[in-house]
Amino acid sequence: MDILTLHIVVPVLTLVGISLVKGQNMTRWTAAVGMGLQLLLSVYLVFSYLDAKGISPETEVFFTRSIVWFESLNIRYDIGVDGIAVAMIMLTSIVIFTGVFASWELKNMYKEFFIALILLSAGVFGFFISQDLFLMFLFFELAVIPMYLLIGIWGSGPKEYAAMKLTLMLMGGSALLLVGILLLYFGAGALTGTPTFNLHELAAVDFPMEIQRWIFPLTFIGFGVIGALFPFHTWSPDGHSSAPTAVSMLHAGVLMKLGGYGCLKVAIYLVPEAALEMGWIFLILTGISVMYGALGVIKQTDLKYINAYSSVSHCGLVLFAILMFNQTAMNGAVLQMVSHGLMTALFFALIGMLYSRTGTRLVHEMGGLMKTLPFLSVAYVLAGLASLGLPGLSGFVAEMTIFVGAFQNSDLFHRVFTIIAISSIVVTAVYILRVVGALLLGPIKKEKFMNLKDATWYEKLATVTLLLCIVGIGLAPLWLSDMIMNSLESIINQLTGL
Amino acid sequence: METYIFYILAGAILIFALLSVTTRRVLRAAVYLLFALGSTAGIYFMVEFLFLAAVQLLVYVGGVVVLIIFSILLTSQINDRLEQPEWLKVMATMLLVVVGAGLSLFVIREYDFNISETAMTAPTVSDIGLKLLSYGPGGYVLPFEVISILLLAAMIGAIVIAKRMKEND
Amino acid sequence: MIKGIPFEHIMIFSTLLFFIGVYGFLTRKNLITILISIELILNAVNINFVAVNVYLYPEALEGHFFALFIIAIAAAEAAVAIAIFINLYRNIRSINIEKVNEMKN
Amino acid sequence: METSLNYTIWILILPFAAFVLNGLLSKRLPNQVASAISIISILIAAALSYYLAFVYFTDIGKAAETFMAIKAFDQTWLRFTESLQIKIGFLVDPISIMMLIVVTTVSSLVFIYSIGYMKGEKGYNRFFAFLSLFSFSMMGLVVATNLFQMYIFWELVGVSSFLLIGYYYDKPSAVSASKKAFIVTRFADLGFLLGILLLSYYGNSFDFLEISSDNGAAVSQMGGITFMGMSVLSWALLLVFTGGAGKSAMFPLHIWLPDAMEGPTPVSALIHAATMVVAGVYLVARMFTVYSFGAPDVLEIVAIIGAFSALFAAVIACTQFDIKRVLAFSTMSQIGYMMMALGVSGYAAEGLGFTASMFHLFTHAFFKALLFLGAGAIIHSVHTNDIREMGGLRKYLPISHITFLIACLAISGIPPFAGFFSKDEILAAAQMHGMIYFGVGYLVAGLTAFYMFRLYFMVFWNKNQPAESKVHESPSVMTIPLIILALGSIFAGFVPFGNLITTNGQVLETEFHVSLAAATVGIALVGIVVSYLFYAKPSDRPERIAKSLGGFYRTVYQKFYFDEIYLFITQRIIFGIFSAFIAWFDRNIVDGTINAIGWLTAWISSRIKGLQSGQVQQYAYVFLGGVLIIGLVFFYYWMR
Repeated sequence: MDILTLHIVVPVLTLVGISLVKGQNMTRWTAAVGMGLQLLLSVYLVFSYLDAKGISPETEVFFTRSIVWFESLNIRYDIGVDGIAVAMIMLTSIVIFTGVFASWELKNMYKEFFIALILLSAGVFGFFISQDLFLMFLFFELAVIPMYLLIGIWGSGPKEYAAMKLTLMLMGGSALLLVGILLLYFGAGALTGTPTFNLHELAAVDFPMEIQRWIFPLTFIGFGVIGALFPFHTWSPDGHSSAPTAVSMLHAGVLMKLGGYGCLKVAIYLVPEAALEMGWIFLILTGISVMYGALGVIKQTDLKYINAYSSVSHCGLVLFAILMFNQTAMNGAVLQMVSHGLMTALFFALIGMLYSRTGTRLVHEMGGLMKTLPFLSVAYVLAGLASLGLPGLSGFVAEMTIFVGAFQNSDLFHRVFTIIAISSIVVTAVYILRVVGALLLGPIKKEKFMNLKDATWYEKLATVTLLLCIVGIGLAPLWLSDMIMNSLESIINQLTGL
Repeated sequence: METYIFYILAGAILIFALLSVTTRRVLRAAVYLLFALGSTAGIYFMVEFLFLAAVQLLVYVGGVVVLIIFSILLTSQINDRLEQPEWLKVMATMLLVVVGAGLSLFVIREYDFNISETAMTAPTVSDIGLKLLSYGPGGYVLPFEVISILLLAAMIGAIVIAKRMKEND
Repeated sequence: MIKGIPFEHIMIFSTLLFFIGVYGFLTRKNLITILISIELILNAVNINFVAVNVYLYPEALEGHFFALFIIAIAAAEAAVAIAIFINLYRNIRSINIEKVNEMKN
Repeated sequence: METSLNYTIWILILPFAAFVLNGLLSKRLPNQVASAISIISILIAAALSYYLAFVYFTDIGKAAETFMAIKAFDQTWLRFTESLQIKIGFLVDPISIMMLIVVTTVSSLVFIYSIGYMKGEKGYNRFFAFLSLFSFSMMGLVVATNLFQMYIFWELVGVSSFLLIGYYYDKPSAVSASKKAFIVTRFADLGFLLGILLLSYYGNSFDFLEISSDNGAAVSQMGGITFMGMSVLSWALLLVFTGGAGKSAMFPLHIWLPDAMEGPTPVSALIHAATMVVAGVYLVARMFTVYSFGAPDVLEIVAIIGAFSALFAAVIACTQFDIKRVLAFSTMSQIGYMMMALGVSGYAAEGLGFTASMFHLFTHAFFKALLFLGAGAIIHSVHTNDIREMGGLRKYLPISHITFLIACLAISGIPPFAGFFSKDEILAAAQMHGMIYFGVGYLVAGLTAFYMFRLYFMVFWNKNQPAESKVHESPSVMTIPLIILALGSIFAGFVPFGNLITTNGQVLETEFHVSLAAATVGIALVGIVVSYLFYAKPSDRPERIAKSLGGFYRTVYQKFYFDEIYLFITQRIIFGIFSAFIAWFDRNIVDGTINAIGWLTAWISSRIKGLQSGQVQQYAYVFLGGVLIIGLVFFYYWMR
C-alpha cells in the first residue's frame, strides 16, 4: 500500500481499534498509539518527499496514484502530494497527536469522542492528499460533519447553538463550493469533451472568462468561510469557545487551514485569470479580517474568544497573502498556516488545561498563575510570543515572508493594505501582552489558585511537542520554506500565464 | 339479454357506490358496499372469469365487508349518524371529481382503442393454478410469493396491533 | 367479452365508479367510510383491468391476475387497517381522521 | 582571511547556549552553577571580542589606509526571493567592534555585579538566563550583516528587555512597565519594518554593505520616486529612524524608558543605559552612508529630534526624585545628544559628528553603567529609590561614593574624565552645523551637570542619616565592577576615536578647541555650583523655586503629561472606541446578520410546515389537484 493511502488507513484502523477495546485507559492508549504511528508516518513522508524531490526536482506531485472509482462520471481516487500538502499533513498529524493527549482525561462518552475526533482527522488527511476535486470535497465534508457532534455533545456553554451555527455556515460554504466544483467539472466537459475532477487536468483547461468569473468567487468564498474570511467568520468565536479542547485545537489548528489550502489550490490554481481580476475585492475583505480580528480581540475577556478572534486575524493574513499573487507571499501564506496551526493548537490546549484547573476562562478572574503553574505559564508566554511574531519562533518566519512578498506589489492599493496588515502586529502585541499580563503575571488573584497542580505528564507531552515544532521552525525555517516555495511554481506559472 | 344484465349491474353498482359514499349511517354504507362488490362479482361472471368472481365474493363480500361491519359495530353506536360534510368541501370535491371524470371520459372518448377480434377463452381454475405457480413466460410465481409474504406480514401486523391494544388497556 | 356492450361503456362505468370512490375518500371523515371508499376505488380499478384484458388482450391473462392480486392486497390492507382503527378507537375514542394527529409534533 | 574569523561565531553561540541551558534547567541547577555558566560564557565572549578588536585594528582591518568591513560569515537563514534573503552573519567593522567591546564589557561587569545584587532573589537562575539571552541578542544585533538580521535581534533585545523589566512579575507596576516598553518599541519597530521593506523593495537587498556601497547607489533610484512631497528613500529612512527612535527612547516615543526602571537595577544599567537603548543610534550610524547621501533631510530630522529629546529629558530630570528615573531621563538626554551628533554630521571630512556620536556612545556606556550600578548599590543598601529619603551616605558607602562622583564628573564633562572629550566633540560638530544645535547642546550640558550633582548632593551630602542607621557598603562582588567602570570612565576618553571610527574608515583629523572646551567646562561648573548651593545642605530653596515656577514645574514633574496623553489615545480612543465598536459590530451586525438569516429560515419553515398537516385528505386534494392540473396542461397542448 502506498504511503499516502496509509495516512487514511491508519486513522481508520485506529477507529476500528477504539471501537473494539473497552475502558477509558485502553481507548485513549489506542488513540494515542494510532496517532503516534500517524505522526511517525508523516515524518517519514516528509523525509521521503525531500528525498524524492532531491532526485527529480522537476516533478511537482509525488507518490501519485490514480484508481478509477466511478468510471461513468470520471471520478478517480487520485492522490499525490506536493511540498505544501506534505507540510499540511505534518501539521495535521502533530495537532491530532497532541489533541489526543489534550483530551486524555475526558470522562463522558470517551469512546465516541475519540472516534469522532479521529474520523475528523482522517477527513483532513484525505483532503490534503487528494488530487481530485470530488475526492477532496468528499473528505472536506467528512472533516466538517463530525464537528457538529463533537461540539454539540462534548462542548460547553451554548453548545447546540454554536454547533448548529458552525455546521450550517460551513455547509453553506461547501454548498457554494460544490456549485463551483460542478461548474469546473461540466465546464471542462464542455470545453474538452471529457468532464474531469482532476486538479491538474482542470488546470490545463483554459476556461473562458465568463465562467471563471463565477467559479472564482464561488470557490474562494466556499473555502473562505472555513478560512474565517470576513464577514463569514462569526462561526469561529462561538464555535471555538463552545468546543472541547481537542476539537478547538484541531479546528483552529487544521480545519481552518483547509480554507487557505483550498483557496490556493482550487480557486487560484484553476481559475487564475478571474483570480487576478477579482482578487482585489477579496483582498479588501482579508485586509479587514486581519485588522478587525486583531482589534476585536482587545475587548474580549474570554480566553477562547480571544484566541478565536486572533485566529480570524491570523487566518485573514493567510488569505491576504494568497491574494498577493506572488511566490514569496504565497510561501508565507503556507508557512503562516503551519505556524498558526501549531501555535493556535498550543493556545487552545493551554486554555483547556488552565480552564480545567481554575474553572474559569475569563481573563480578569485569573491572575498570577505564573507562580503556581510555571510550566503552563511559560508555555503560554511562548505561544504568545510566537503569535506576536517574535524571531526564533515560527510566527516571525511566516509573517515576514508574507510581508516581504506583499511588498512586491508596488501599487498604492496593495501598499495601503499591506501596511494595514503589517500594522496588525502592533495590535497583536498589545492584546497578547494584555492577556499574558492579566492572566499569568501580577499577584495571585484568588485563594484557590494557591495550590493548583502544574502540568501532568500527558499535558507536558502535548505542550512540549507543539513548542518544539514552533521553535524548530522558528530557528531553522529554510528547509520548510524551500520545500513550499518549490511547490508553488505551478501556481505561479498559472498566474503569469506560462 | 346479457346487455341488459350488464347495464342493470353497472347501474346498481354505481347507485350503491354513490349511496355508500353519501349515506350518513356507517353501517348502511358498509351494506351498500356489500351490494356494490357483490354486483361486481356479477360482472366478472359475465366475462366468464369464474374464479375471479368467486374470489371477489369470498374475499370481499365474505371477508372484507364482514370485517368492516364488525369494526363498525366495535367502534360506533348503531344509531350514530355521521356529520354532514361541509358544504364548501363538498363543492370543492365535486369540482375536482367532475373535472377529473370529465377529463378521463374525454380521453376515453378520444382514444382509439384497438379492440381485439378474437374471443376470449375463459381461464379454468387449473389454468390459473398452473399460471400462478409457473416461473416461465406468463408465470406468476414471484408475485404470488410476494403476496404470500405480504399476507403473512399483514396477519402478523394485525395480531401485533391487536395485542398491543390489549396491553394498553 | 360481453356481447353488445362496447368497451367504452365499461370504461365509462369504471371511471364513474372510480370517481365516486374518490369523492367518498375526500369528503368522508370517518376512517371506516374512507376505507370503504378505497375499496370502491380498488374495485373500479379491478373492473378496468378485467375489461382491458377481455376486450383488448384476450390471449393474455395479465388483467385477470392483477385483479386477483389486488383483491388479495386489499384484503390484507383492510385487515391491518381495521386492526389499527380499533386500536385507535380504544386509545382516543374516535376514528375521525381529523383527530388522528398523535404522530405529529 | 575568511577562515581566520571563524571563531567569531562563538561570541554569539556561547551566551545563547548559556541562555538555553539556564532556561531549560532553571529549576534543577544550583544558583552558583547557573550564574557561573552565564558569567563564564560572557567572559569568553568578551575575551574573543577584545582579541577580535586587537586583530582588526592592528592587522586585518586596514587596507589602503581605510578600515574595511569584513563579513566573518554570512549564512542564509530564510529565502524570500533569489535576491532577498535573510542571512545570519557576522560583520566586522570599526563600529561593530566598538559596540561589541561595549556590550561584552558592560555585560560581564553587570553579570558579576548581579551575583551580589540578586543574591537570594527568587528566580535567580531565570535572571541569569534572561541576561544571557539579552547579551546574545544584543551582540547579534551589533554584528548584523543585513537589515533583517538586525530586525530579528532588534526584536529579541526587545523581548529580553520585556522579560527583564517584568522580572518581578508579581508586582503590577513592573508588569505594566514591561508591557509598555514592549508595546511602544513594537510600535516603533513597525516603522523599522516598513522602512526595511521599502528599502529592500527598491534596493533589492537587505545587506548593509550592498545598500551603502558606492555611497548608496543601490537605493539612490528611490530618490526619484516621491510620495507626499518626500522621496521614497527619505520615507524609508525616516521609518527606519522611527524604529531607532523607539528603541532609543527619543521624543515622542520615550515614555517607556522611565517606567522601565521597574526592572532590577543591573538590568537598567545593562539594557536601559549602556547597550540596548543606544541601538537606535547604532542603527542610524550603521546606515549613515545612506542617510548622508540619500536623505540629508532625514538627518536634519534626526538632529532636531535628538536635540529636542536631549533638552526635554534634561529638563524633566531636574525635577524627579526617584534616583533611577533621574538616571533614565539622563540616559534619554545623552542619547539625544548622540542622535543630534549624528544628525549634524556630514560625510568623510565633515564626519566629526559621526565620530563624536560613537565616541559619546562609548564613553557614555561606561559612566552611565557606573551610575546605574552605583545607584543599585545605594538602593541595595538603603532599600528605597527616593532621593529625599537618602542623604549623608558618603560615610557609609565610601566606594560607591567615590565611583559615583567620578561618573557624575564624567557625565558633566569635567576634564579629564571621559565625558569631557566626547561631549566636546559633539558640541564642536553641532557648532559647525548650526548655532541652534550648539545652543541646545550647551544648555543641556549645563542642565546635565546640575541634575547629576543635584542627585549626587542629595544622596551623599544633604542631611545626615539617623545615627542608628545600619546602612553599609555592598559586598566586593558588587564594588569591583564599580571600580572597573570608574577606571573606564576616567580613561575611556583617551581612546583615539578619530583614528579608528569614522564615516568612511579613513582617519579623521580632530582638533582640540580650547575656547569651546573652556566654555563647556564653564557651564558644567555653573551647574555644579548651583546644585551645590541648592542641595549640599538641607534648605528650602529648591521648594521655593519650584513654587515660583508653579504650573510649569508641575507640568515638568508630570513629564509634560505624556503618559496621560498616550493613555488617553490608547485606552480611550483605540480600545474604548475602535475595539469596543468592533466587538459590538461583530456581535450585533455581522453575527446578527447571520443569526437573522438563520431566524428567517426558521420562520419561513415554520410557515411552510403548516402544509405538512398530517391530514391525508388534504394531501389527497393537493395530489389530485396536481394531477388534474398536469393533465389539463397536457390536454391543452394535445388539443393544439
